[in-house]
This record gives sequence, structure tokens and C-alpha cells, in this order.
Amino acid sequence: MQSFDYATPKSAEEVATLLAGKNGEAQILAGGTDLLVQLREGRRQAKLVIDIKNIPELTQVTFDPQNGLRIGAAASCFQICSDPNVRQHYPGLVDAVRLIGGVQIQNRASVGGNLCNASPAADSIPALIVHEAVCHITGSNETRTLPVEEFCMAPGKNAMRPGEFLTSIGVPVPQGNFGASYLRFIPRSEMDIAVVGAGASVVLNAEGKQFVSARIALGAVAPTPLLASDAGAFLAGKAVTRENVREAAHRAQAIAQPITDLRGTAEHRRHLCAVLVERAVGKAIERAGGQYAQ
Amino acid sequence: MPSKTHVTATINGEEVEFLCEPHQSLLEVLRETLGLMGAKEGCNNGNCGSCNVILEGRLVNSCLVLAVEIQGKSVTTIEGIATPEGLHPLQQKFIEHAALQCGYCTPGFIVAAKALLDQNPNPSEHEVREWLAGNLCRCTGYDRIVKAVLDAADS
Amino acid sequence: MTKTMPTIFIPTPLREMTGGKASVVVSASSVREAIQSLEAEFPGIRDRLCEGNHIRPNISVFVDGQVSHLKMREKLSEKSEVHFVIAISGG
Amino acid sequence: MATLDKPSEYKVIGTSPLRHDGVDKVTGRAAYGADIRLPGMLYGAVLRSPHAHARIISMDTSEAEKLHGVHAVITAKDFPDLESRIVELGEGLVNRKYQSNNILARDKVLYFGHAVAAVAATSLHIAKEALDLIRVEYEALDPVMDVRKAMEAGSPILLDDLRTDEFGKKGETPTNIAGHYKDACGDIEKGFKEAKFIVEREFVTKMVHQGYIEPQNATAQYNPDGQVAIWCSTQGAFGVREQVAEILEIPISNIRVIPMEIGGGFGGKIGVYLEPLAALLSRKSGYRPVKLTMDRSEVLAATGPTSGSYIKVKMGADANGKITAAEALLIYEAGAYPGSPVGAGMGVIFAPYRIENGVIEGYDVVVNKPRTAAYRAPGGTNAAFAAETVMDELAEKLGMDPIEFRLLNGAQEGDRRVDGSAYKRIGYLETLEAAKESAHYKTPLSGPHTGRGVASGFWFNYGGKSSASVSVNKDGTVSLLEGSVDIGGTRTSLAMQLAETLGIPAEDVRPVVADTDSIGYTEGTYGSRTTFATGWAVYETARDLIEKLKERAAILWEVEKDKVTFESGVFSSGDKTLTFKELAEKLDETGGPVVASAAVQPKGYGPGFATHIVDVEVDPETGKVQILRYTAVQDVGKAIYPVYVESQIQGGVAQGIGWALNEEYLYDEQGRLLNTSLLDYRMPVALDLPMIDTILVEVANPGHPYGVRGVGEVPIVPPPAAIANAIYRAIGVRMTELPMSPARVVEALIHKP
Repeated sequence: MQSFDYATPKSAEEVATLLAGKNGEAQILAGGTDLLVQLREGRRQAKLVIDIKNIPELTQVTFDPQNGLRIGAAASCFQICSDPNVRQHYPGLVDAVRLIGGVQIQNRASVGGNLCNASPAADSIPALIVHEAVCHITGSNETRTLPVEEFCMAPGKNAMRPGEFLTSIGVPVPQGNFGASYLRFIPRSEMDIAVVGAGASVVLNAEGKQFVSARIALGAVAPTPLLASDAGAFLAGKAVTRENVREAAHRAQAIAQPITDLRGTAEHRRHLCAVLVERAVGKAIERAGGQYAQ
Repeated sequence: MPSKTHVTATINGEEVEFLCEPHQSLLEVLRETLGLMGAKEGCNNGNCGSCNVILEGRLVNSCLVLAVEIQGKSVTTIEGIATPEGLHPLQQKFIEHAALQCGYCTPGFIVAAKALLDQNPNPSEHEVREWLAGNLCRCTGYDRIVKAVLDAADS
Repeated sequence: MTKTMPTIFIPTPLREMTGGKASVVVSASSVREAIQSLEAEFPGIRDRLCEGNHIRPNISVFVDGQVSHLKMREKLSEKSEVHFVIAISGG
Repeated sequence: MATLDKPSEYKVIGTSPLRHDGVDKVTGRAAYGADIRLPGMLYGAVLRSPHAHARIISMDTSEAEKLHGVHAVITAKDFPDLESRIVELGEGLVNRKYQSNNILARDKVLYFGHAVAAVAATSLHIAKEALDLIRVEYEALDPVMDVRKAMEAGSPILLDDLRTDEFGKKGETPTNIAGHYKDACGDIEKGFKEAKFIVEREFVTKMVHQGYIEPQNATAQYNPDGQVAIWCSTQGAFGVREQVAEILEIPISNIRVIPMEIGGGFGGKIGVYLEPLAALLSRKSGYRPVKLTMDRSEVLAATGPTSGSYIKVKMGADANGKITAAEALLIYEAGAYPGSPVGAGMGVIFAPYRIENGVIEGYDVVVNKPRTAAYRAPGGTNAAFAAETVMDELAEKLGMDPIEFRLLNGAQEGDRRVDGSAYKRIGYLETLEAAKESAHYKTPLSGPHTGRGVASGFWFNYGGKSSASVSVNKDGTVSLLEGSVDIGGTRTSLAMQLAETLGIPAEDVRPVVADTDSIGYTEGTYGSRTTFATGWAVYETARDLIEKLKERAAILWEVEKDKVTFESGVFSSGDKTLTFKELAEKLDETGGPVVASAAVQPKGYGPGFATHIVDVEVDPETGKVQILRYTAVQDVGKAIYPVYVESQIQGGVAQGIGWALNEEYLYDEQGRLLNTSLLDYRMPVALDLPMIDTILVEVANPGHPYGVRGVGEVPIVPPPAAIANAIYRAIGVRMTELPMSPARVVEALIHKP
């Protein structure tokens, strides 16, 4: 691996100062499960590696019923999944975060890192999108907030400008008869990158028979994870039927632009889009206390 | 060239000091600097589990941890699993169940299994398989490894 | 001295030289003699089996179903069966 | 051949003592190749080709040599320029020139990852930095990635001097076809005329890797007197010695190879890659020791793998279910240099059956992929996938149970193979009977999209050269030196044969794997030969030792030696008796230490057969196949160390499942390997597999004193076919391409007739 300096700042301000001083040649280290591999393979360069795990506000997972969930950028998948509030309110996120790597990776990898790495196949991103999560970004002079679906720009490239870094991810408190889920398809049972990922969240009416609203997101079928707005919008106001969900799945499939690569073929990916969206929405409906009309 | 960093950590219950460069992985320092050869390199990118160690009570791939990150922390390697009285039950059961052939992945599996039993003393077969999915074995088909872990949990 | 009469199986690619015969009974008490007999009957066949005075390195000789380590020097008996096969390695 | 096969009388054989190296291996103390550290040691790294096919125009290493910390840089110019010659180098036959060029490319690079230069430096980081400073100018050539295209006239040629070999006859024009082979028996046309049902299908399989978890490594210490010591991870230390000697043109007596513990091989650690580089780097860097280790991407790109293939099979059966004709064409990828296991594939393809009219034709074809190495029953899995699928389809057309169909046509003692040779005592039918009677086969399978498949497999097994020596310790234990590297418990399976013969407990044997200067020549741990052949050496050693100890007892009792008998570990003469242990204590009174040794090259190795049963569930929407239940039945001859016999079978099955479902080399159009990590080269993980049940059938091999047959290889032969047949029963499509990945299953379902 290339040589670099290593810093362990104690505050977000310190991180901002270090980043500003390195003019794009610094990398933020949280779990390191992507960064260290990429540095080793020469896919990323660093003169300075900034370890943010010693900064409490960047490693905490907090929840309050008003403002919702705040996930520190460096909080590990394990930490997130063990949080009782996350388990209670954010089922789609739990589905996704549990899928990121094996136990060894879970204990290190952060959802913040998964997001910043901006892989089209990142498991947490479609789940965050359907949970309407936002990114809290800090630069040397200002902070800003961006919806997760606007954060990824291209494979490996996110919307942050030089000098900026992700501090936390905010997720609102779900309202009403809410259910969410994330599913992915991999050839093995574990230790794979998603061939296709699909997240879904639904809010059902009091009887659980009609969609109030829905969000559907896809992974690994385009240069960035996608929010399938049309598919979600289609369901709003519709009855909870298998036909409607299938139609939504086909609308989601229609926006996919999959490619053939070492992890899957374009044809298989397109096919899986519809299959996984239907299954993910079905699971979300079940979690929202609804069921398909017979 | 960056200067070497001084790191103090607890490894297998003993306080250890070493110098390393920031880019060195914990695996590299365990093996090359500290002479703890039990953790093995199988892939060097977190896909095989052969280099597993327990860091602050949590199972990690030591190839994906920088050595400088363990400052002030505690690490358990395969060399720290047995007690002065003898083998850990997992080690004993791995031998009894013939849960190894070439033995190269074995330290990683035993460390991983210990981390599992530390937090779930009575796992199901599915839980064992799921937990061990980050460890690759090419010799055994996992059958005997899973049985050894289940048996160790029972004893 | 009576000669023994072992059976030599002709490798398929060499049957063009034996008029399609798949096996031939020859008078020989060793593999070397068997090949000499074959050569006398089917000129040119020796070259396909041998390189100089040795069996070609990529050809294994089997006598009565067992690999021959002595190759040319292997003794043959009346009921011996000789096969020449392309050498195979295992994992 | 006499056999001592009286199972009830065995005291050690068939039991399960704890393996002798168990504690070392569960505590992290066992020393593998990469664990070696020598004073003043340098670290090496290898520069590899980014092209699949290119001419090397020039190389400039001067900048790398100037880098601080670099002690040596080598290229093919530092190697002797060897002439073509076929030699036996402990991994079957190879052309020494090709092997040299594979280790370090001379004029051309022939695959992505082909080594072109190597560096030794004071740290691995510096060595890798130096690689970036080596400038290589390439002229890129069109890569040839498919065997059928490689055979076409006008295809780019990989090796200018290659000519097709047809049983001793060389072709006259440059070609990519290294060998053309053919076996035939009976009258194939007549056979097909007699058939009521004929099935003909084409099959394609992809290159797969052995997947051992320990990457290749080698450490060499050259001395100014020309002596070189090499510590490495190898299946055969003597083979390494021969290969290094041949490639570097140094006498074998100058080389000592110390085999370290080995982290898996499966055939992939017979041929050398790093050892000659380490030796040369050590010599060139002022005789400092040099350690080279591969990373995983190097392992996948440049070592192993086994052949992808194209196979066509046509079989016919009459109305009664008797096979009347069988025809096969096998085309195997050799990789960059000749030497695919197509010959073995030809031998495996119809091996389980009585074929009266058969034709088997094979081609060994070079392509721009890594030079293939042996992989567990090399060539066998591809062949069985094709033939056993066709067998299943024939059984279906006949309306017969697939096991009954096989029982009707299964080969037994005296039956001739297509190549004309006759089987001795074999246990194929016994595996079918045991499969038919198994709890698995008798339990009905239900549920949507589930199916059960059956397939059989064969492997030749092997004997080869082995040595062993023993010395008796005063406390009655015996130290055993042997030359077979222990990959999966053979220290103990050998110690058990020694203990059985000497009538002592297995725990009283101290087995040690010795280096090339400490034990007689021993071939590598391959060909399922170690427990068989080295076991035989151990047995002979024990017999020799018993004779020597009888002499000692005779001296002690002051009787003639022929008055001393030995049985079950007890020496006796008249009413005097001494146990082995008691006699050992008295050796000093009778002339001092006693040692014995033996060297063997047994010929009576017996082939192994297996029949596997698998239940699968297919998700028809995603194409994913889940293995629900697996039972492997195998004729093992005699299971010396049954738990490890079972483990060999389970491991072979797991590799076969990986091959069946997900493992494959993925190349881009330029011939660059895409999946160079264990994330994307998808070997099975624990969660992918169920428990793998085994049924050991013991039909003693008449060619071994304890009835041993090889067991390690045949279990990888049936799985892809068994799984393909199960998938067919589950969803009604015949899968003819490996791996049967989810994408291929979905595609097959979409095109389902």
C-alpha cells in the first residue's frame, strides 16, 4: 500500500481543518472496509488518512420521536443494527445494513462509508432512499443537507465538494401504517455484491387496504442507486392488490439501465428488477400490517 | 516518507508496544513485527476470514484494520485463544471432529467461532453457518466445522 | 524355446497402420520384443510408440491393467495384455 | 496380490485417532510457507502482463534497479534459454521450454497476469514500487479465448513452434491444437442402429480455479557454493527440486526443498511458479534470502486453473435400456501452453459403463488463458457433467429410474473400457446399490420447484514412488519420516498403517514430513496416491522393522531368529513374549538403535467410483438453486482413517457444487480476467451448503496390502451432473453450460421449449 500520514481528530471542526489543508489528497477513514482495499489496489490515493472514529458525534446513533434518527457517519453496521430504535422504526434500513458483508465487515463498515463510496450496488442506499433519509454534510465554512437520492453522482463519485465530509445521516420518523423493506439478489447466500437491490416503503390507510404513499428504490441497475418516483407515485391512492404492485414493479423496471458486468448480465438484472420490487413491496405491505386483496 | 508511529495496545492480554507505518495493516504488523503468525493472509481484502482477530470484543478482518488504529485497544488472536490450562473447547472440538484438513483457514474459523459463542452460546446450525459465512474453507465443505462449533457450544 | 504370445492392443490412431485391427497377438516375451514384432508386421508403427530406444515420454504402458515402470523391459506372459495410453496426471 | 483385508481384526485401521498435527493447527503454531522469516531476508514481487496476448518488444529495468532498497531485478534473460524437450517434472510431462516461459515470459506474453519480471527489495512496499518503474513495451496481439475459435484455420497462433501431436505423429503446420487423441471400440454405426432412443447434446464449461486458501509462496536462500535451500508451499518437494533444477539448469543435488505446511493444493501446487524466481533473486541479490508471496489476484490470474471445455456426447440405448453406442468429442482449454487434462476426460467420460460400441475423441487446445494445472480428478468433472446428463435423459426416455438404468449398464470386473483395457475388481455397482438403499433415496422429495438428481463418477487414482523410514525410540514409540506433504491428515493415515502393522497405537507413532535431503524420493501428494503408495512404503518399512526386531528378540532370548514370531504387536518364542514396547526398551542390550526404511513404486492402484444424490430447490423467478440435501456414495477400498476419508468426500462435493453453480473465470473482450478476488470468484460459503452425507462402500483394492484405493479425487466428478439432473427434475430444463448460475437458469427457463 502507498504511504500516507494518519490523523485522529477529536472534533468535526478539526476534520474540516485537516481536509482544507490537504487540498483533496486526504481520505476519511471510518470502517475502512472499502477505503483500505481501494488504497491497496491503487484505485484511490491518499497523502493523509483521517480516522473519524474518535469523534463522538460522528459515531453515535441517536433517536428522538420528533427529529427522528441520526446516524453518525462512522457508526458501524453492527452498532446501527443493534440499536433498538432502529430496529423498531426502520425495518428497511435494518434489512439492508444486515446484508453488508459478513460479521467481520458488519463490525467495521459504516453506513456513512457505504454511502460515500457511492457504489451503484451499495445495499444501504436504496433502503435510505425509501426511508427518506438525508445527508448532513460539513465543509470548512458551511453545512448543508442533501436527500440521499441526490447524493450519488456516478460510480464512486458523490456530491460532496473538496473540503466537505459527511457528518451524519438523518432519517425521519415514519408516520402512519408504515412498512419498509430491502431485498437484494446475490448468487451466493452471503459475501456478494448485489446483482440487483430493491427497497420499498409504503404507508397504508387505516384499514391497510389502500396505499397512502409509496417509495421504491433500485440498486445496481444504473450508474447510481435510483429512486423510482413514478413507480411509487403510481401506488399512491391505489388498492393494495398484487396487480397494482406488479404494475409498480414494471414501472420501476422501466427506469433501470442495467449493464452486463462480472456480477450479472443486463438481461438478468432487468428481469430481477421486477421480481425484487414486487417482493420488496410485498414485504413492506406485510410490515405495514396490510395484505393483498384476494 | 512518514515517520513511524508508536502504538501501545493489549494483545492477548499483554500490553504490547510497537512502531509501525500508518499504511501497515494490523495483519502485517501482527505477522511481520510481532511474530504472531497464526493469523493468515488468504486474500488481503476482507473476503476469506483467514486473518480474523477479535478487536475490542468484536470480530474483524485484521487485513482491513490499520495497525495504528489499535492504539489503546485490545486484540485477541488465535495465539490467545487457548488458556494456560489447555486448549479452548473450540480448539479441542475442531480436532475431535476432524474440522480441518490443510489447517490454513482454521485459526480464522476458531477466532470467528469464539466471537460467535461469546455472544450467542447456543447458536442454531443456521446461525453458525450465517456467522461463518465470512470465512472461506476449501477443504472440508464446512460440514465438520459447523458440527465442531455446535458441539463446542453444547459443552 | 517357445515364445509367449501376448495380445497387444493397438491405440485407435495407429489402427490406420494395422488395417483397422484393434488388437494383435504377437510372439514376444517383453514389451521391446512386442514392439519389434509389431514393427515387422506393420512398418512405421514403432516410430509412433518410441523415441529412440525408449517409449515416448507421453505414452504410458499398461500390462495386464497395471502401469509398467519397466516399460520396454517389462516381461510378458502368454496371457498378457499390453495397452499404450496417453499419460494422465492427477490432482 | 495377497490382501490382509480382515476388517474385524484391525485394531487401528478404521478408527479415528486425533490427528498428530492437530494441536499445531488449531493454535496457529503450524508453520506455513509464508510464515518463514530468515535473517536479512528480502521481499520479492512479480511484474505481470496487462495483456492477454502480446509480443514483448523491449524491457527496461534500469529505473527499478536504481530505487533505494532494491537488490535485484530479473527477467527471462536471467533464465537459461531452454530448448524444447518433454520431461517428467513431478507434475506429469511438460515441455521444459514452455514451463520456463510460463514462469517468466521471454518473447511473448500469453495471458493476462503472465509474469515478465521480478524484483527483490528490503520491503514488499519497495518491491512493489520498483515494479512500477519497470518499462515494458508490448505489441498487443489478438487474444484467442475460445477453444473452437482457436482451432479454426486463420486463428492467431500462440506458439509458433507448436505442431499437433497425434500419437507420435507431428503435424506440419503451426496450430493451436497441441494434441488430438482418439479411442474406439466395436462398431459405432451398428450400435446407433440398434438404439431405440438416442440423445445427443453439446456442453460448455468454463475455466475454474482450485481455490486453495493459501496463496503460493516461496523463500529461497542461495549460497555462494551453489547450494540453494527453498522453503515453499508445495504438494511435492521432490517435484519442486526437479523443476527448479531443470529450469535453472543446476544439479538437483544443489537444491534442498523444505516443504512447509501447505494451505490446500488440489493439484494447483504441483507445478512451480515462484520457486525459480526466488532462487534466482537470492543469487542475484548477493545471496540474501528472498521471500515471494502471491496475492489473491495473482493466484487467480496466473496459477491453476483447470480447463474450460466444449463437449459433445451422443448415446443410444435399446428398448430394454441397454446402452448400444456412445460417442464423445472433448475439446479442452490447455491455457497458454499444452497440457489440458483432455486425456483424463476421455478416460472418465464413459468409464462407469459397459460400452460395446464407442468412440471418444479429444483435442488439447492452447488459448490465451493461464496454463492449466491439475485440479482434483482433472478433466473428469467436465466429462461427467456431459455424459451423466445424457445418461439421465436416456433414463427418462426409457421411463427407467436413473439408478436402475445405471445398474443395468454399470461396469464390473472384466468389462473393457473404450480404450480396450479391462477392469479388475471395482465397486461401481456397489455404490449404485448403496445409493438405491440409502435413506436419502428412499425419502420422497416434495415441494414446488424441487428435484432430485443422480450422477456417477470415476477416477483412475495413481500409485507412484514413495519412501519412508522409521526409528524405534526407547519408550516404545516410533518416529516416522516420510516425504508426502500432509494436506489433509495423511500424517495420521500413514501413522495408522504403521501402527497397525507394528501392533502399536497410532498415538505411539511420531510422523514427520521430511525435506528432500532427509528422505528417499517421494512423489507429491496428488493422484489420490498418498495413503495408497506412501502407505505401502510405510507398510514395507514396518515389515522390515519387524524382521530386525525379531533378530533383537532372538539375541535377547538366545534363540535362532526363525524361532521368533510376531503377531499383533507381540514377539514370542516358546513361552517367552515381549510386547513391541518392552522390546524397544531393551534395544541397547541387543546392539543399539534400530531403523528401517523402504522405497516402493506400487502398480496396483485401483480406480474409484462414486454415485451422488442431490435434492435442489430452484427459485424460478431469480434462477437461484439451493442445495437441500446431498449424499455421496463412494467405493473407498478400505477407509484407513474414516473421518478424513469422509472429509475428503465432503470437500470434493463442496468444490463440485461451487463449479456447478457459480464458479467461472470471467474475461473481457481483450482477454483480461475480471474476477480476480474471492468476492467475485464465488466459491461456496458455509451458508450455501447443507451437511454433506457420505456412505463409504468398501470394496478392497486387491492391489494394496490393506485394500486402499485413492479417495480424494472422485468426489468432485459427479456433482455438476447430479445438480443439473436435479434442476431438470425441478423445473424441466436441461442445463448444458457450467456454471448453472442464476442468470443461465433464468435464461434457460425463458427459452424453455
